[in-house]
Amino acid sequence: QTYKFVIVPKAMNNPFFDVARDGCLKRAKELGNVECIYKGPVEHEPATQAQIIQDFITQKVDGLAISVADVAAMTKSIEAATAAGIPVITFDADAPGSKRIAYIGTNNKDFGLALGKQLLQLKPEGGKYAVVSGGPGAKNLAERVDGVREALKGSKWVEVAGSPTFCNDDPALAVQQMADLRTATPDLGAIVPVGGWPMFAPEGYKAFVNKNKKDIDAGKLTLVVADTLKMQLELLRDGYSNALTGQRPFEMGEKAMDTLLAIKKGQKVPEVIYTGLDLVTKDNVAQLLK
Amino acid sequence: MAVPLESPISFTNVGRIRWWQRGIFASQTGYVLLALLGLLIAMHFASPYFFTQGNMQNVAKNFSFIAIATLGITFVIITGGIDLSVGSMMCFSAMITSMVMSGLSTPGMPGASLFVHLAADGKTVVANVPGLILLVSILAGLVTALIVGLVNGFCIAVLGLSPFVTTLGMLSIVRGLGYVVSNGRGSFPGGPDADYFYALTSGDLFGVPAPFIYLVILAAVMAVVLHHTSFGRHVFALGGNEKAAELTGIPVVRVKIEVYVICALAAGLQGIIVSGWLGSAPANMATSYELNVIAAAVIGGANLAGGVGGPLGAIVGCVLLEVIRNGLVLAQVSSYWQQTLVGVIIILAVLVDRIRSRIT
Amino acid sequence: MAVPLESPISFTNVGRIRWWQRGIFASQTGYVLLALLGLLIAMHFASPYFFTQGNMQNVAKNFSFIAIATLGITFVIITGGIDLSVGSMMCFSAMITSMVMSGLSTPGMPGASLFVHLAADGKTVVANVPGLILLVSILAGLVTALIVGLVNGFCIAVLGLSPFVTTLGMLSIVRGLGYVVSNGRGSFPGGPDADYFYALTSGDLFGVPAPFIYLVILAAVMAVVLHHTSFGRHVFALGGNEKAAELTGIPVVRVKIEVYVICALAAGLQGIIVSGWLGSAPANMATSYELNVIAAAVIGGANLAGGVGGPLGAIVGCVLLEVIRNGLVLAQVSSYWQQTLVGVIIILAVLVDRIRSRIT
Amino acid sequence: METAGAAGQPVLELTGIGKEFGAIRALHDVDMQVFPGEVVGLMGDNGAGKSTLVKIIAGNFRPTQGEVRFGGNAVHFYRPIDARVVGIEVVYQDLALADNLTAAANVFLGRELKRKFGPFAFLDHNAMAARALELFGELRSETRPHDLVKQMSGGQRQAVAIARTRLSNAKLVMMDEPTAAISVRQVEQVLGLIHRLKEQGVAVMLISHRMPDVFAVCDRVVVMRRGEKRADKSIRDTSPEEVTALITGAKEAA
Amino acid sequence: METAGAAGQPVLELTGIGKEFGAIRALHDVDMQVFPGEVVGLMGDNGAGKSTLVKIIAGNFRPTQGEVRFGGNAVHFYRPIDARVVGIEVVYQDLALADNLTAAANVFLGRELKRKFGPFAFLDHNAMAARALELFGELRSETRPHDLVKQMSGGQRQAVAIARTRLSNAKLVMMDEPTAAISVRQVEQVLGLIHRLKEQGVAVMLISHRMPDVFAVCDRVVVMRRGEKRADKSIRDTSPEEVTALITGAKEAA
Ligand SMILES: Nc1ncnc2c1ncn2[C@@H]1O[C@H](COP(=O)(O)OP(=O)(O)OP(=O)(O)O)[C@@H](O)[C@H]1O
Ligand SMILES: Nc1ncnc2c1ncn2[C@@H]1O[C@H](COP(=O)(O)OP(=O)(O)OP(=O)(O)O)[C@@H](O)[C@H]1O
Ligand SMILES: [Mg+2]
Ligand SMILES: [Mg+2]
Repeated sequence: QTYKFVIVPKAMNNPFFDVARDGCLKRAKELGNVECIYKGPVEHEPATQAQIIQDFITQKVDGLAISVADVAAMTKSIEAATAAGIPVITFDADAPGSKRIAYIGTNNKDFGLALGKQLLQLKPEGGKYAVVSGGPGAKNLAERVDGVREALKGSKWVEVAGSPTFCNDDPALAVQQMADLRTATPDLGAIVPVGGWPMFAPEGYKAFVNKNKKDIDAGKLTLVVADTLKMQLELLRDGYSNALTGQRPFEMGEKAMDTLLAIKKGQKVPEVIYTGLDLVTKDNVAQLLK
Repeated sequence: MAVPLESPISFTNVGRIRWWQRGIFASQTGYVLLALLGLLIAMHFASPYFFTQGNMQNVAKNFSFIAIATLGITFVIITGGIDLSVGSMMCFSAMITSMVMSGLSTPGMPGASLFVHLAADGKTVVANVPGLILLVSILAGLVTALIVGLVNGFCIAVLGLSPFVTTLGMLSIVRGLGYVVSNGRGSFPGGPDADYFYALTSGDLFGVPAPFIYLVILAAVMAVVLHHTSFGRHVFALGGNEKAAELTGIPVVRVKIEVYVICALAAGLQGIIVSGWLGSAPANMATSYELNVIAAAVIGGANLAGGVGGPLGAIVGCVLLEVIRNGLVLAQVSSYWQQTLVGVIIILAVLVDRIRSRIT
Repeated sequence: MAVPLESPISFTNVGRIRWWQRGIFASQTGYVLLALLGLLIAMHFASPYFFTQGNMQNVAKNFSFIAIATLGITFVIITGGIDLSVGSMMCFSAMITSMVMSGLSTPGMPGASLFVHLAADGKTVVANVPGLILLVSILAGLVTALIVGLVNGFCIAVLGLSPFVTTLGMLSIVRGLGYVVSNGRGSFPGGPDADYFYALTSGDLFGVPAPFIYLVILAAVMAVVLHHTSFGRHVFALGGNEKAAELTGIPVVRVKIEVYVICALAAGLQGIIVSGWLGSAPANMATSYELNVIAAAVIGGANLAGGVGGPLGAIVGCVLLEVIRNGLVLAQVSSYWQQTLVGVIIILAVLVDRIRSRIT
Repeated sequence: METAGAAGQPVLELTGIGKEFGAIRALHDVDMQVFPGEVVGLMGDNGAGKSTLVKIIAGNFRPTQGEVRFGGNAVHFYRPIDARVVGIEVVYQDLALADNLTAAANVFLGRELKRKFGPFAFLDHNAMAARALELFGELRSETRPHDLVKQMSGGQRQAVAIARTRLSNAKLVMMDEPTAAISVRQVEQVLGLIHRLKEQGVAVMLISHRMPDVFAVCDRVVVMRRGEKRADKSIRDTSPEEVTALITGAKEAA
Repeated sequence: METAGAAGQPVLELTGIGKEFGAIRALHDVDMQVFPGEVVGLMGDNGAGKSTLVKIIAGNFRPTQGEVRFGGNAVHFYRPIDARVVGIEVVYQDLALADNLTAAANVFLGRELKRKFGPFAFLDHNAMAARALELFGELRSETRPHDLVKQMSGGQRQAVAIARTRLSNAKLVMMDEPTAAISVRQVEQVLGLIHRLKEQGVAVMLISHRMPDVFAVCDRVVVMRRGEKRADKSIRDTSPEEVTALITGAKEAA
């Protein structure tokens, strides 16, 4: 018997989910009896996601893995799917309190805390810092921002006004905002993007770094960036950032297939599966790049 | 001023207009409807699930989720204007409604004591008058929409700003305010009346989804207003020739303000209904829906240059977009090709209208 | 047909047009420029860093990133059309350019042997003719844009479809194709010519960013084309009265196709430049930029009803949008309020134009 | 023809009206009076300012200088509806028609006939079509009430615009070249219409380039030249030749 | 006046032309010939189909039935430019002006004067303005080449439309009510212009509701009624009264 499993990202225009998709596809191929369908709203918009879930319920797919765009909205959709006999798990972004069977992903609060701790480790003496976020509506990003703040609370780091800025997942805008933040506060000591956006525009990002090369080399500006996509690791290797903290989207995709299959087979699965975080600095970057 | 009247002239060179040269059969709406039928048949062959009752209910519900807003914007489009703030407006109204609903249901919040009290167990919140909170909160959402509509209308009709720029600014303003009031988090309907709210928005009557019923009622009202009241006539006149409308004494400023208010109210109502179905009013709800809504109206035959449009067209446009969306998911088209196909089908659907120039 | 000619009549009731009643001073562009100046002064007081050289360079670069596309769409808007596919087009052209560039630079890819060979070390890729790959790949990107522009133009001019619906469909089609060709991942410029590419797109000349130089040149060319060639005249005539343009023998179909092609090419070029600066062409690049681009043109004085617009206005609109964006970050306004303020300032900026109706 | 000159108070009185469009002085210091039941012809070369004057009286433009008095009171019309409310009806030179509506709808634009159903008032389509057909018949115009104005011939459009003025009990009717596009026999009807209006005590201002028409119905003729009033004569004291000379500037003033 | 009837081959020959707009039969079985150097008056009630006929000849509409022959050859004009290319100039009743351009730009629309700079051709603004002023002067019209058409009076607009026909060496000039909005003295100029065209051997088709004008310049008059041709007479064999009767339908055919 073959199973049709669907992974529904929050937004298809985010390269993060492409990695999760690749993981899912690879695992589905290995398993043989599983088909992985990847489909979600193009932009991050909850109502569209809910409609897509509805369509899959109609199609009677065998399992859903959802990156939740809005908790309350998805809680209802998950209930509908469960009522139709379709098992649902969440990945990347959770809907705690819903009827989802399991969550695979990162603890976003921990993610933020890790980013903050990395910064603190690199520069315990503190200074002014700013955060770049993706969109004001995203709960997981908000949790990361809170994590960063919590980690830095009580230290000598203070957040500047106007932080976080929201780049709407647009790489170009993220770089522009980093430049603007630095211009607005010339003694800004650190910028912490809670997603990899600025580095998705490698040349723009390099141009920004090169302009501030002196300060970075002198330790006056520290860049701790979330996510560990290949291009980000390369940038870190070449000295364009001080540290990265990454999730493991590829693993999320793989685990989603495994978990759904296990559920289908009637096995018991753990409710929360953390895929873990990669803390990357100059020292271990080569190892991650392989 | 009665003058002796001759019998009216007979027009010897005018034949009878045959049925297929008249009304809907001679309009873009009619031809897009034709394209829609073709699409439905194609979808039936592409997926066995398409014509199941459950899926039809879904389709009916989903398209009603933008159709009410499309009805509203059709008024604006007929006058030759545009409103880009509908998406933001949907979100903001929904948010205000949920916030007021939860706020009034939380004992301790200012004013809440007028509406709720704690039950004997000290925990359950009970409404003083069942349904009152619902009423007040929906009104709050609609009043918000009304205010935004008035501001749009004022800038466009009285100050004479371009509708595109004004409503683009308003798109930004209203979305931003949504983030500000909810601190970026969105809001949830809650309290003792939430169940009524869900029943009204995502319930159904004899299997017909509630939003669909509202849509049908509103569309019927709109058809009557457009074609059988002087307001409707003035809306068309404005779109046909604004200068002439002004010269013949139509209260252009008032009519313009009214259409933007109607549009904002429709968007607000739409947002409230969607949030009831979602069970939440997230801050990024309905992002960039304005393009869908405008597209639905235009595909259904409304003309952005003004003077043409109607409720049937608005609905046909919405159904078409929803059938494309739903059908492609059901047909399991690769996600990446889907977007391309959506575009192709939209263009093909309006292309069908070109047969018209062949046969007339 | 020479006829005896009397001396032309003198117009006794016509005075001299004073300088402030003429040209730019009597146009929306002029007044928005005024608003921009006001905004610049306000920003100067809001942040001492606003007028630093570095920030001015940033602003100059950032606004050039949408300004070239805005120049292109201004042609379309002057004819009374609209093009919603510019954002997708930017992304797609950029993607094709990078893909071709990396593809031709990878020994083993079909055709690559014509362009590159491996150096003696067996690893370094060396171009056969330096710059040739760059040329070919940029051409590939532009040809893609050309084709999309031709399709847009064909649907609109020849088939007579509505520009809104056609280009909305194309928005979807082109974005979808971008996902399809890159499998959702986007692409990166690479190979031996990548450095030239970066130099051409993100380099500068005597401190002036390269995109800004291109912009100035293109704007100057556009001004000449619009006002001093018959093509430009026909573009205006089309926007003023399409029927009359047709009747007076203007090749309406050709002119329309040409403006959509120009618009697509400008968007393509813009996308290529932006991707050079970014160092990547992600699949979600320039999402929903079409609204910014249209807004910039309209704020600068182009009229969506057709017949009015120009390069200066396009640039002023882009600068205004960028100054608002940059200024609000510099002024450390809370991010939630930023969006609201962006909207308010946009509306206020065009409101300044209303003084015009006071003084004339 | 009666002379209305002394028939009491003028309905319309203009003093020192001036209008500038940027550098163009379209009107300069125009004084004029129109009395009830009087038909005044307004003539002048193209661009003389006739239409501009009409538009100022109709509340379409505001004058740069001068005062408009209507029915004895100084009036300030901000919008055309203000002028219509006090009893000024206008046939505009560009006709002011909404192309996407039918002839009947255009005739009744802004004062639709309605039928009450409880608190609601719905358009009475049949009544409007019937009345419009009646009005077109009165003008002997082959205009079909249900046709879209967009599809009409030039003369049919003009008939629609003229028919409009028949709906209300106006005190002043201004017609800006009402006979420009219409056919021979309708011209007679329009002139007949003007006669009937006059008999009902309505003041009429007729702008026309057709000398015979003006001399057939007008009591008085006012000649404009380059924005200034050059002559204001009883029709009995002048001749087509003199008026032509005044229009072309061959004769400077009278 | 010469009779052109036998002057060789007709420039324009229509056979069995019909045109339907949905249920409206705007033209039905119209035959007609126009010879070089002949001035043909086309008269008829409003909505009789005159403008439709002109538009068919000018390539603006395609006829539902019938054939158009120009200069001896059957022609099929798909667009107005096709007609212009073979030498047909038209003054449209609705003037066909681009409101956002200046008078000079409108006159030269579609055939701008250019100056070459190497491979590039730029508009010669001065030459066009000068020539336009000349043309307006020729019509005695107070029209300023640099003014926007949007701001012009009705007669000035008409002068612009007429001036256009003077730019090329047309074989057939059709004028659809060219004198409707223009003032007394310009009417003379337009009639003079028609005379000059005739002398140069150009065929002219004049549509007008002004009987005196038609009788002043035309060699022949064609009367239309409800889409059909009712009469086609040499001007010497008819009278204004007869034509009026034919137009109104009082007299059925001649
Ligand atoms: N909106 C406007 N803006 C600028 N100039 C204008 C405007 N309206 C009219 N004019 C100018 O004012 C002058 C008077 O125009 P008006 O329309 O009153 O002439 P008219 O006497 O009605 O001529 P006609 O007999 O041709 O209709 C003209 O020179 C015209 O160009
Ligand atoms: N595009 C169209 N669609 C439908 N009907 C039309 C169209 N154009 C003209 N007609 C109809 O065809 C008939 C003839 O119109 P046409 O304009 O040829 O009349 P005309 O003889 O020029 O009249 P006028 O003297 O008023 O200019 C009219 O009844 C008109 O309503
Ligand atoms: Mg006039
Ligand atoms: Mg006509």
